Amino acid sequence: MSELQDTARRLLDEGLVQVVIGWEEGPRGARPVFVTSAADCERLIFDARCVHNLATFLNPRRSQITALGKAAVVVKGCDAKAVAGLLREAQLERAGIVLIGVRCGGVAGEPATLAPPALSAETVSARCWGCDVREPESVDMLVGEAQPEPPVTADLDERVAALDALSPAERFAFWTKELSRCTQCYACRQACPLCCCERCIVEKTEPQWIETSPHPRGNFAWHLTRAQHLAGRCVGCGECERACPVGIPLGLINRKLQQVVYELYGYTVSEDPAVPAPIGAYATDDTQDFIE
Amino acid sequence: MSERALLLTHDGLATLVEELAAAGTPAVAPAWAGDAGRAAGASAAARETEYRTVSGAAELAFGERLPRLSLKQFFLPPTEVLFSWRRVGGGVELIPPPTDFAAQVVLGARPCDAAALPIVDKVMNWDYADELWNARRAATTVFSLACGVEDDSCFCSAVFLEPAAARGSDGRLTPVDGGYLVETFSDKGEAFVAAHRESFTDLPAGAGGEVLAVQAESFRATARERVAGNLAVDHGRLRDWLDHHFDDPFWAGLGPRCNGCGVCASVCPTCHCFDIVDEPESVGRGVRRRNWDTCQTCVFTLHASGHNPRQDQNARFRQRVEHKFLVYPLKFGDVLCTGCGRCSRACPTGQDLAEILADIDARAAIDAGAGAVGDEGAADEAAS
Amino acid sequence: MSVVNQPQRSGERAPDDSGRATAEFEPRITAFVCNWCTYTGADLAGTSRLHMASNVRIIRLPCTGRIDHVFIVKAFERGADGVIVSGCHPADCHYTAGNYHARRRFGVFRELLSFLGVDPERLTFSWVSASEGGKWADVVNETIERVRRLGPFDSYHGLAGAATPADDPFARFEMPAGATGGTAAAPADGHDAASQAPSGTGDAS
Amino acid sequence: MSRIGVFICHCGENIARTVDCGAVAEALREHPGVVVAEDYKYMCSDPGQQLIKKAIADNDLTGVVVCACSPHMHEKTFRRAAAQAGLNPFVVEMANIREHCSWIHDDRGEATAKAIDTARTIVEKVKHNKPLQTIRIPVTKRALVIGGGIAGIQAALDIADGGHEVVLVEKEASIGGHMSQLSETFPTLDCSQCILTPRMVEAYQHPRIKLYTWSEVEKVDGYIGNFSVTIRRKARSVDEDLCNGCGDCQAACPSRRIDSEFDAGLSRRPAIYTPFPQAVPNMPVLDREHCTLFKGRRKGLAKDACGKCKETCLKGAIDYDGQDTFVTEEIGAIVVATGFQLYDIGREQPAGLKGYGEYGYGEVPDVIDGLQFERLASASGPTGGEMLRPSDGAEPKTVVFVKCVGSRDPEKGMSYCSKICCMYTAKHTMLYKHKVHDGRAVVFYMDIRAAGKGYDEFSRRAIEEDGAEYIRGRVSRIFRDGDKVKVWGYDTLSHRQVVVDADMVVLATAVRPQPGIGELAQKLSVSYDQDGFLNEAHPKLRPVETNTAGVYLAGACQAPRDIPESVAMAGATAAKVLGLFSADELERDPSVALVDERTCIGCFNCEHVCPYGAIEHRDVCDMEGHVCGHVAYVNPGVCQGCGTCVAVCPSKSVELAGFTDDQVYAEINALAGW
Repeated sequence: MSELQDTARRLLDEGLVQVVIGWEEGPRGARPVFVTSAADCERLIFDARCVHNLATFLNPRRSQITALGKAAVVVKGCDAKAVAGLLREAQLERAGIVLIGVRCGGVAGEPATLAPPALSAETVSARCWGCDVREPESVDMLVGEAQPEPPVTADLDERVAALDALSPAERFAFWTKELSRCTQCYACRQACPLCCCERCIVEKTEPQWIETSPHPRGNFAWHLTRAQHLAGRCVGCGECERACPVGIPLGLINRKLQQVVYELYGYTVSEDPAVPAPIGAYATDDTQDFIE
Repeated sequence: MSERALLLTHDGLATLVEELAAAGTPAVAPAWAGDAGRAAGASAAARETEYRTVSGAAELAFGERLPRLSLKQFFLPPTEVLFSWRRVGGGVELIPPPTDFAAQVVLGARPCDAAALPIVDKVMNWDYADELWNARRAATTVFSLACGVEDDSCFCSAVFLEPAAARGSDGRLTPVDGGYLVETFSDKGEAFVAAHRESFTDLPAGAGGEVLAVQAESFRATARERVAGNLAVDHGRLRDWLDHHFDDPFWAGLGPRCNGCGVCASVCPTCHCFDIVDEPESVGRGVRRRNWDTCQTCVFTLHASGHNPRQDQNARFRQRVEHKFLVYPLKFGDVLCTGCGRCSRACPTGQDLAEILADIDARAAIDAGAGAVGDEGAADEAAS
Repeated sequence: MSVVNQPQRSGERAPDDSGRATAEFEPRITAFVCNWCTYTGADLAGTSRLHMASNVRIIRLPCTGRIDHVFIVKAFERGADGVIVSGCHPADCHYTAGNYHARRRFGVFRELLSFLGVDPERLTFSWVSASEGGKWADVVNETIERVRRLGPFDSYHGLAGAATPADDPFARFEMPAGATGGTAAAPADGHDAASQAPSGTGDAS
Repeated sequence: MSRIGVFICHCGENIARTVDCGAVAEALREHPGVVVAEDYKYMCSDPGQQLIKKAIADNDLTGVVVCACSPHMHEKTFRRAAAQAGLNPFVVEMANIREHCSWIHDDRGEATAKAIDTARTIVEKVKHNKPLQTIRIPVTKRALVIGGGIAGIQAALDIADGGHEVVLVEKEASIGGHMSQLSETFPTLDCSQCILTPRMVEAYQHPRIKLYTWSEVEKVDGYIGNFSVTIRRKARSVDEDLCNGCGDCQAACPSRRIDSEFDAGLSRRPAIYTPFPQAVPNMPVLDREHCTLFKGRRKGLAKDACGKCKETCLKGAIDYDGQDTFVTEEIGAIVVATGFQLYDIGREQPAGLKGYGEYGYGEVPDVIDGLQFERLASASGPTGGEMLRPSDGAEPKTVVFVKCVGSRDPEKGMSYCSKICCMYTAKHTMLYKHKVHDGRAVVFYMDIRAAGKGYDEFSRRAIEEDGAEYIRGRVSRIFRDGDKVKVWGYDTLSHRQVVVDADMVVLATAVRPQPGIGELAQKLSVSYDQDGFLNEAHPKLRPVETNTAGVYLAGACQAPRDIPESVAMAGATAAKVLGLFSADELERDPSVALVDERTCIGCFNCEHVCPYGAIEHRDVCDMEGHVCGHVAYVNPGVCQGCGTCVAVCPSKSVELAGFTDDQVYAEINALAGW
């Protein structure tokens, strides 16, 4: 990790940035850290437990972070895609941040282990299925060893397909059961690097489109809206699902929509901010089989 | 209360659960969460448990992982109706909620979850007696299950409790060979045992009984010992430090990592803040509900004017710590925390309350000129 | 304003909601239509005296581009059994592109709803121009018949429990009545989860 | 607290027949917020409106709902009435219980129930209506006329004479259009050029008309009163200021075998040419496609292969290196007068059309179309007005005229009637007979459509006085037979096969819109029909307007039109434009979008989807005045109120006045009761 630490140290020493956002060893495993002094750079780590999407901390409305000054952020593939999303939506200026890319061969399902697990089909995060980024390209510098492809995990697509194979009534029953656990704590939203509104639609009260009461009706409205607003924007980092305190499989919904925007509009989320998102653009010959 | 403890064999527990189900008495107990969607490739999740109304012993997850959410939801549901309203002619008809809740029992509550109930009772009966909370409390008998300690994030012993604390429990089960040693601490507990006496068996007289009693005690002792190593703080100086360091730069070190999601509050057995919303069902018809809320979100303190007294997450996280360890203790003589450690486990960004308390306590120690952490006097002082 | 405060324990829905299931089922359809094409087409259907079933309630918007997915969600919450979204044909949009944007958003949202178990048969998306009064009549009648076959969407309407304080807080974390598979331990995968759903819950499939 | 008045119209029996209006009023009186609900026989009548005005005054209403016909019918009426009673017109809405209810349902119970729901829905909406003020925007009092045919010229002259500047854009080298190609015109047989040329010159010399020939509209930005139009000035290769139209260059040009567009391919022209002697401006254009020099340059020859015209030109006006240039004009109103083309049945057919290969057009030289006949008959034509057929220059003794070639024929051509063919064919037979007295004019027709002042008399004259033989029936085949052209037809009146050995055949081919009309329509965001003709805003009430405010239609771009109609339409558009220009400011519907800057995060999704470029970036400054972010701002003058931005705003920080989220929510919520 010295390469990462040295890079961070240099950036801070040379005053190119005032804070480096990365990962450190916490009491329960890896966790995000905000290093503001060169001396603390030795705390920086990167291993398979570094699952958090650090782009989340670039939300310009997190004033406690912007107050720290110009930031360098350590990004693996999914983080880099999220940064691209923020750039695409004018939430960041590229010149305003430094991106330290780390080569990533997949991460664990969960950061709370005292040592990085050997990645296997069992331990690797579902998010890594089909991830094509070993080396983020949009970065200012790249550190770490070349990485192998992540182990082939239980295919998220299979689980989506299993649900697709059900009747609507069966899917409805499945999701009602899952969503009935939701307490609308919005941890999924807060953990999402792209959910960065000043005031989320659920917090708009006139009118209150989405009922904040965590009965299944309010929960359906919330999760339908969360997913729709992320359609074509979601980078599939899976942080929403990991953050959920009641284990709602949000990854299934996000994955489904990734499939949909690809099948309908040939869109896959890009690390290039110049590539427009599919919602907000259109083609005159877009499919309209579903329209009478 | 009970002079002589009883034994609840595993079979006895099974029959008890079935009996209750048959009688239509909801029995809430830790049960396997095992939600289908995550079954594939989510073995960790498959081990998760939750408090739930159970209908058979097969569902029970006694002595397994700590349930995802605390018991709170059965006394302060994530959403509950305060009243519904309807226009009638020129006026409005208010239909208040029923408060005659059917009796229910909690079997195998974590002592830290059970202990939270009397702590929250205080705020629920301070200037206004909360009917709904109190009615549910009254309708519920709580049997806790002596805890073997979840992991290093547990710190009940640092907040005047212990893994087998009796506080908030009407009775307690302690694992022993063949089942659980049963003690009761209240008339409610007594009454429940009496009502289902046939499910319980007498502790074998003489040596046999002694053995089980010893087993039970050693189980509790082991747990007590294990948790003690996790954290110890001097609440006196901790409060004092908090009281004098509202603007300490220390807080700026906590905010950045925090997502402001309030998962900590959702899973917390003692967090009790709620939001009140009106939900129309149609024209001239609607429902007023109260829903869980949390001081960790930016809108919690947002004024209509647009001003927000808690500007950033630093201030919001400070609020969480100060309310639990300064404000509530000063007002109600109780720390608003039972050391269950759920917040640390659930936090998506690894914010760790035990770590933070230790950190503050160390700073407090320096301020207080004292050296070592956790002097014994603290507990007595706060308890008295 | 006089306040009648009479405690009453009522699990029943408000009077104007009751008795739907029992009587011959008449679907409630909410239609979100654009002002320039479909609304005018519906006007034409009227001036041409094209008779159609009366189950549709029209909400007029300037353009399909204005129609937000939350409209559809809210319509279902408020008792709709089916929803129609209709506007100008491609290249005919009065605002040149609103319908193209709507086409994308609803192309995705329809899939999303379906994935969460809302039968797409309950949704009609259509292009009806100002000159297609006849087509509007067909869209209306066909949607009504399709939704009639599917039956009332009570599984969605009931998601918040009865709209009275009678909903049992202890059942809070159990499956909402009439919607799902009860509280039995969750099975291994979606198939089983679903097979546990009492028949007639969710959409009739 | 809302105080809503609900007024239910019987519309005579139209509504009352199926809707129990009394019951609707009864039900609405019970609805929260409604203080008065009344029904009346004719709410739009004067007493009806009085009733509403009185109710507004008596009950101090904050909103009005009129349950009657479609808002498209009478919304303006009732809003005006409310305004007269001192209420803001935009708190008045209509519940459509006629077109959407009483006219489409039989069951009185159902219809009444639906009417009540509809009324309630609108009442709930109106509770959230905000008083709005009409938006006033400045008007640039300059008009753009696209197309320099008779329609365009007339519109330009009328507007310019009305005192306003006009920019006239013509894609050809000269204005004049098809009319300049015609010999005589029906029904008066006066010489086309004699009446047109003076108008052309007048337009050219008019102090307030700016003429761009050999130019096309490239781009149209902005909106009514404030268009910004970019015009492509195609490289003419001749300096318009230097050229004096002497014609030496044309004489010098070596390549002379190019089909003349003006003579419809019946004569040849040089590569540098003036379309016709009376061209306006009388100035040549270099046809770079056929020019030897440019052919050479395209081949990449080192030195230019020719240069004769440049050498000859004493004024040095020839410029081989000029490129297309662009000018941008600020415009307040646009008149589209792009005219028509004839269905060219010779070459490839429009998509899905079978065409008329069996008529031998394009193969048999003596099978020509109407426009070619005009040139043959014209004194300025290739034959100097003598009636000589193309193949051998002999005088045709038998000429067959075939009508409806490609018109009224969904099978093989267009389904519509081209309208002008009946009259010009009659005219052709006359012109022919006047030139070839012993000649025989045979006309195959489906019907004779001669509706118009003096039209029927005219076509009768062709038959009765000039002896044209009219055969009712279609022609199945036309082919060459020695020096004759054989025409196989069928007389549907006498039910017999007809075979004519003709010397020449004239096909009255269908009128179609100009090629490229689709692209222009999209630049103007004007819709067009399946045949490509531009759509008027309303076929009866707004025949020369389009659905895009500030864009008007004149002549054959809207449908087949003859000269009098085109001129009449041109006058009508001029009247519309002058009306628009009569005020310094234009009043616009205030139903536009508004951004909530407190919650906008400046993601600019709205900007991506706005069809009008109405979204602007606004800086947000902190307390010290430093720019700390950007938010979206909607230019109310540019916004047309589609609301697409509202739907794509994730945080719902944009509202559309008149269709706010509050209003829509209230409507949906109101439906929960039924």
